[in-house]
Amino acid sequence: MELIEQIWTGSGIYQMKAGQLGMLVVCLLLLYLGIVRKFEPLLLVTIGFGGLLSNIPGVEIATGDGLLHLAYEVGIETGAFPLIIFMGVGALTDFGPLLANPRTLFLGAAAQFGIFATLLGALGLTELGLMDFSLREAAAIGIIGGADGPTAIYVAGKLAPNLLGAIAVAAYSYMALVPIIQPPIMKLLTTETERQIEMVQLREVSTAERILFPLLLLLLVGLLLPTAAPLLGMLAFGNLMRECGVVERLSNTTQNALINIVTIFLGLAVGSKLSAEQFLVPSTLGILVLGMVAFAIGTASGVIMAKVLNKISAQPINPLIGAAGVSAVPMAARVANKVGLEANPHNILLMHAMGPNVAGVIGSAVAAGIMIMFAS
Amino acid sequence: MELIEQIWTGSGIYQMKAGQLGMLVVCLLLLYLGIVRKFEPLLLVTIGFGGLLSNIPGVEIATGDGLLHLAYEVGIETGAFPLIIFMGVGALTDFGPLLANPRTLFLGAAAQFGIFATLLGALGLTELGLMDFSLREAAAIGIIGGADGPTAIYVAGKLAPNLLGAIAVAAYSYMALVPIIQPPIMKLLTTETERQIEMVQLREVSTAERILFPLLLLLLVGLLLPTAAPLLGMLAFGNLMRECGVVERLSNTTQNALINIVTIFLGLAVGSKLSAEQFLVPSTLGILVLGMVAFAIGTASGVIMAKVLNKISAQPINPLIGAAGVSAVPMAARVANKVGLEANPHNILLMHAMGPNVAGVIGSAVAAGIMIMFAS
Amino acid sequence: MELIEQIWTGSGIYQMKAGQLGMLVVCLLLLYLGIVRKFEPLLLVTIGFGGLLSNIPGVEIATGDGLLHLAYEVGIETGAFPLIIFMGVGALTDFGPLLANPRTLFLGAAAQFGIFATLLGALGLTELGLMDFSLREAAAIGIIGGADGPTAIYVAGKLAPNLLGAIAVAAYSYMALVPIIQPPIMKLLTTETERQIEMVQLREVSTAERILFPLLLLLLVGLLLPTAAPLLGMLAFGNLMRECGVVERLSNTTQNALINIVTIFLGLAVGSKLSAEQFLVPSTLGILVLGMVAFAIGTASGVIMAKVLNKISAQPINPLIGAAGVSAVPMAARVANKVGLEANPHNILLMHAMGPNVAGVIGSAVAAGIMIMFAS
Amino acid sequence: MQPTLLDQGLTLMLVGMGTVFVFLSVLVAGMSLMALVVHRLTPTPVDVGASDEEVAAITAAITQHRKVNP
Amino acid sequence: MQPTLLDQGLTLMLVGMGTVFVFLSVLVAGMSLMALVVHRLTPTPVDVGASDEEVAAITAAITQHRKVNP
Amino acid sequence: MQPTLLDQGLTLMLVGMGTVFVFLSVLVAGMSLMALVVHRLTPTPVDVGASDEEVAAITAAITQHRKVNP
Ligand code: NA
Ligand code: NA
Ligand code: NA
Repeated sequence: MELIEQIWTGSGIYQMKAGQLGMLVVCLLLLYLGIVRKFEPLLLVTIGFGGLLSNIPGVEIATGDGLLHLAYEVGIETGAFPLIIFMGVGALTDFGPLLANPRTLFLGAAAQFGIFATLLGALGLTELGLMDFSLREAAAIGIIGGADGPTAIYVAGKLAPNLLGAIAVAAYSYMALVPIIQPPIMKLLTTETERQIEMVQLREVSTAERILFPLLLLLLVGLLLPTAAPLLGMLAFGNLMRECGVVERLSNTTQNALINIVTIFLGLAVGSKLSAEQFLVPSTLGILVLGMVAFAIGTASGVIMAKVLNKISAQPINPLIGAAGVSAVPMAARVANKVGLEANPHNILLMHAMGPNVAGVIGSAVAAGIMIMFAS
Repeated sequence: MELIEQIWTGSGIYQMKAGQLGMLVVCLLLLYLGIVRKFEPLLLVTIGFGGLLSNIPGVEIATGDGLLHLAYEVGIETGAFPLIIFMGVGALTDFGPLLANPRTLFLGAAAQFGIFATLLGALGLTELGLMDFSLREAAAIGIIGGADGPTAIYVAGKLAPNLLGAIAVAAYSYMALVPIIQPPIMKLLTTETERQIEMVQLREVSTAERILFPLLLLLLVGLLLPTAAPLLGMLAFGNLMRECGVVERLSNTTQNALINIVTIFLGLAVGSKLSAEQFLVPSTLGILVLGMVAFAIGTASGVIMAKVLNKISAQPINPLIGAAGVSAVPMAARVANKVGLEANPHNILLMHAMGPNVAGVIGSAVAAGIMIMFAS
Repeated sequence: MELIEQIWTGSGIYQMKAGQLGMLVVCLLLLYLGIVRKFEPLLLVTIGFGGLLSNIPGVEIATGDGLLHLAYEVGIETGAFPLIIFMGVGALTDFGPLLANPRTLFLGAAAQFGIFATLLGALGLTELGLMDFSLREAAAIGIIGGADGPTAIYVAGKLAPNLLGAIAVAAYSYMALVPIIQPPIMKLLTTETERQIEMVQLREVSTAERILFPLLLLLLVGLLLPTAAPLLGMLAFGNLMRECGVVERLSNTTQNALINIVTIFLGLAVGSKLSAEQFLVPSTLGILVLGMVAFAIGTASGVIMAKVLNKISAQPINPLIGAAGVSAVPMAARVANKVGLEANPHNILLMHAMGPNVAGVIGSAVAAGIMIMFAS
Repeated sequence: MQPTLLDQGLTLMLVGMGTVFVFLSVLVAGMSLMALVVHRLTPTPVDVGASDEEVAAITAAITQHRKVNP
Repeated sequence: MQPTLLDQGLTLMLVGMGTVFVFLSVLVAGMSLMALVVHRLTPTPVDVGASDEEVAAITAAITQHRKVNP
Repeated sequence: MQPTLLDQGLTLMLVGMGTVFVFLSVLVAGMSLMALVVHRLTPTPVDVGASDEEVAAITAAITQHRKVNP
C-alpha cells in the first residue's frame, strides 16, 4: 500500500500545478501551429516538445544533469547553438542577389527600425507602469522585430535569459506569420502602379566576389562593431565554406547533419525554458503584442525606404521588395514576389527580393551587436 | 640504457596484470561475437574495442581527460547517450502495427515479468549468500530481461554504475541470442494447432493517429510515472519527428548521423567500464545466468499471456507473437514469424508480431521507471 | 555623443594593435593558400578563418565562454578532436597495400628520421643561443616532420600548447608542399635506372587479414608503447569499423558527418591559438625552417632506406616509393607515382607507394608516443 | 521489523507488474479513444499501412514457390 | 539628472539606426569597390548567377500559361 | 654532471629511431605471421585488392596513348 501511495505522490497528476497545466496547453498549441499550420516547424515542433517534457512535474530532464538542461547550459548560455545555426545559415545562403545589387542593403537597414521602435515601445509601457522591463529586457524584446530566430535567441541568452522562452516563441511564430502580417501593410503603403514596377535583370556575379564577400563582411563588422562579429563571423564562415569550392564536404555537413543536430537540441533547450513562472506572466502578453508591432513597423520601414530609393535611383526599384528587408528568409521574399505577381503577372520579384531578404539578416545582427554593446 | 628501461617499465607487457589479460580475452570474445557471429554488432564491436583500449595498462584514454572517460562522464553518467539513442529508435520505429491492434500492448506488458522475476532471483541469490546484490543492483540486473540495450544502460547508469559493463554486455548478447533462446520455449508452451492460427489483416492507421500517438504516450507516462518519462519522452519525440511530416530533415539526421555518432561513443564509453575489478567477479557470472533466466521467463510470460488473450478475444491471436513482447526489435518479431511459418507456411505473423515487439520497448521503459522510482 | 564615443572605443579599429593586424594578414595568407593554391584546404581554410575571428580585438569568441575557446578546451586540450580525426582517417584508409607488402613498413620507419633530426636541430639552435626551445617544445616541433596534421596537433596540445598554432600551420602547409619539396630530393638521391625499376604486382589480401590487422596493431602498440596507443588505437578502431563489414552505418558516419564536424571545430580551435604573442615571434620562423628541414630529411631517409631494401630484397623495390614514407597521405604516394612515370611511362607505382604512405602514419604515431613518454 | 530484501523484491514485483499492466491498459484505452475520435472527425482514412503490400508480396511468393515445388 | 529609461531608449534608437545605416553603407561601398577591383583584375566573368535560368524558366512558364488561358 | 639539452636530444633520437624500427619490425613479423595463419586456415583467398583493375586500366590507357602518339 505504501508503494502504491509512493507511485501516486510521485505521479505527474498529483504534483501538477495549474501553471504547468497551462504550459502544457501552450506547448500543445505550439505543436499544433508547427505541425498542422506549418509555422516554422523545425523550431516550433522541437520547442513545443521540449516544453511538454519540461512542464510535466517529476520528469527530471530539464533540471540538474538532465539532457535538456545540459543542452541549455552547453548551447544557449554560451551562445554556441545560435552561432552554429548561423554558420549553417551562411552555408545555405546565396548572397549572389545582394552582390548583384548592393543598394538593397539599405532596405535591410531600414527594416531594422522595427527593432528599435519596439525597444522604445517596451520602455514606454514600462514608463506607463503597464509593464516592468529593464533596458536589457527591452533590447532583447526589440530583436524579435529582426525576424531572425537564432539572433533573437543569441541576444536573449545574453541580455534577458528569463525572457528567452517567450522571445524565441514570439520570434519564430511571427516569422511564420509573415504571409499574413505583411501583405496588407505592403498594399496600404504602395500604389497599384508602384507594385507593377518591373526591375532590370540582375547582373552576373563572379566567383571571386562570392568568395571575397564573407571576408569583407567579417573584416568590416570586426573593425566597426565587434559585438556583432560572433554572429556575422560565423555566418561569413559558413558562406565562405559554401563559396570557396575547396571544402565541399565541410559545407555539406554544415548544411545538413550539423545544423539539424544543433536545431534539435536548440529547440529542446529553448523549450526547457518555457516554465509557467516565466511564460504565464503579463510580460509575455506584452512581448507578443510588441513583437507583432515590431514586425509591422519593420515591414513598413522597408517599403518606405524602397520608395525613397526608387525616387533617387536611376534604375527602377519595386517598393514591395523593401518588405523583404525584415529577413524571415526566404518567406518574406516569397511574399514580396506573390504580391508583385498579383499586380503584374509578368513581374518576377523573387530574386530581387532575396537581396534585401539576406540584407535583413545582416542588419538584424548589426542591431543585435549594438544592443549587446549598450545594454550589457 | 636508462631510457630503454623507461620504455620497458612503461610498456603494456611490463605493467600487465592477470585481470587485464583476462579482460582482453573477454573483449576479443565480444568482437568475435559481434563480427563473426553478427551478435548486435553495432554495440558489441564498439563495446569490445572500447574494452580493449581501456584494459591495456598505461593507455590513458579511459581515465582523467581521456576521450573514453569524457564520453562516459558526458554521455552515460548523465544518461544523455541512452536518451538520444531512444530518440533515434523513436525516429526509426513504425508504431502502425501497435496502433492497428492496441491489445498487443498486453503482450508487451506480460513479457516484463521476466524483469521482476530476475530482480527477485538476484535478491534470492543474495539471501542464499551466493551473491551480494543490493536492491538497486538487483533492479538494474532485472532490466536485462527487458531486452533493451539503451534502457538497461540508462538504468544501470543511475542505479548501479559498478555493474554497467556486465549489464550492457549481458543485455546486448542476449538480444542477439533471441533466435536461439526463444524457439524451444515457444514450442514447449504452444500446441501445433495454436501455432497454426492465422490472424486477420491489420486495419489501416491514419496519419492523425500516428501523429497523436507519441503525444498520448508522453502525456500518459508523464502524468502516471514521471521517472519513465525521459526514456519514453525521447522515444515519443523521435517518433513525432518521424510521423509529423514537417521536419523530415531533422528526422533523417536523427535516424542516421546522430544515432550513429552517439552509438559509437556509447559503445566506447561502456567498454571503458569493462575493468577486471568490476567484470571478472562472481557477480558477473550471476548477472549472465540471471539475464538468461530473465529472457526465458519474459518469453514464456508473453506466450502465456497471448494464449489467455486468444481465449478471451473475439479475433484469433497466435500465441507465438507473445514472445515478441520482450522487445529485442525486430529480431523477436522475426523469430515469431519464422516459428509460425514452420507450423503453417501461409501464416505471415511478422507485422502482427511487430505490435507486441514495440510494445515491449514501452513496457520495459515503464518497468525501468518503476525501478528508478523505488530503488533510488 | 557619449554613445558614439562608446562605439568608437569599442570598435576593432580603435583597439587594434600592430600584432593583431599582422596576424590578420597571416590568416588571410592561410586562406589564400587554402582556397587559391588548394593547400590542405580543409584545415587551412578553417584555421585561417578561426585566426581571423580571434585576432579582431573586441570579438569575444576565442575567450571565456566563446565558441572557439570552448572548442579548444573540449577538443584540443583533452586531445579528443585529433583522436576522433584519427578514427575517421582509420575508417577512410585502405591498409591493403601495406598488408600485401609488409616490408614497406620499414620505409615508413626510416622517414621518421626527419622527426628526430628536427628535434636535434631545435635543441642545437637553442644551444647556439639562436632560439630558446625546451625539450618538450623541441619534441613537439619535431613531429612536424611526421607530415601528419592530427598527430602534430595531438602532441603539441600535450607538450607545447603555446606553440600549437605555429606547429599546426607548419604541419599542414608542408603537407601541401610535398609536390614541391620532394621531387628534387628524390631525383638527387636516385639514378635514372633506379627510378625506372618496375615492381611486381601486389598480392591479394583476404578479408580476414584486413579485419585482424587493426587488432594486431592495437595489441602491439598497447603492449609495447602505450603512450602511442590512443592515436593508433583510434586509427585501428576506425579501420576495424571499415573492414569488419557489420557496422557499415557507423563507418559511413565516421567517414563523413563525424570527421567533417570535428574538422570544422578543430580548425577553428587551432585558429583561436594564432595570437600575435605566440605566433609573431622568432621561434615561429625557427619552427617553419625546422619543419621544412624535417620534411627534406624524412624524404631523403625514406628514399635511402628504399635503396637499401632494394639491395637486400629478392624482389625489386623502386626507391622512389621510400619518399612516400613521410605520410602526407595520399599526396606523397601520388608524387612518387608521378616521378616514377617521368622515368618510365609504364611504371605505375601508386599502389606500391600507398604501403609506405600509410606506414608513415603509423611510424609518426609511434614517434609521437616516444616523444610523449620521454618529454612529458 | 525491517522487511527482508526478498520481501522488498516481492512487493516491488507485485507493484511493478501491476503498474506496468495498469499503465499499458490506460494506454490501450487512450489509443482506442483516440482512434474513435480520429475516425469520427476524419471519415475517410488517409494512410494505408505497409502491411498490405508486404503480405501480398510474401503470399504471392509462397504461392509461386508451392507451384514450383508442389 | 539621471536620464529616464525612455530617454535612454530614444538615444539608443537614434544611435542604433545610425550605426546600422553607417555600417551597411560602408558595406555597400566595400562591395562596390570589391566588384570594381575584381572586374578590373578578371576581365571575363567566370560565374553566372542562377537567376538567369530561373527567370527564363518562370517567364517561359507564364508565357505558356497565357497561351493556354488567354 | 647534468647532460646538456643536445645530449638528451641525441639519446632521444637514438632510442626513438630504435623504438620506431623495433616496433615496426615486430609489426612486420606480426603481419607475416598473421598472413601465414590466415592462409593456412582459409585455403582460397576471399578478397581481391583493387590494384589489379587499376593497373590494367592505366596500362591499357597508356598503350592506347602510345599507339596514337608513337
Ligand atoms: Na532581420
Ligand atoms: Na522490452
Ligand atoms: Na608520418
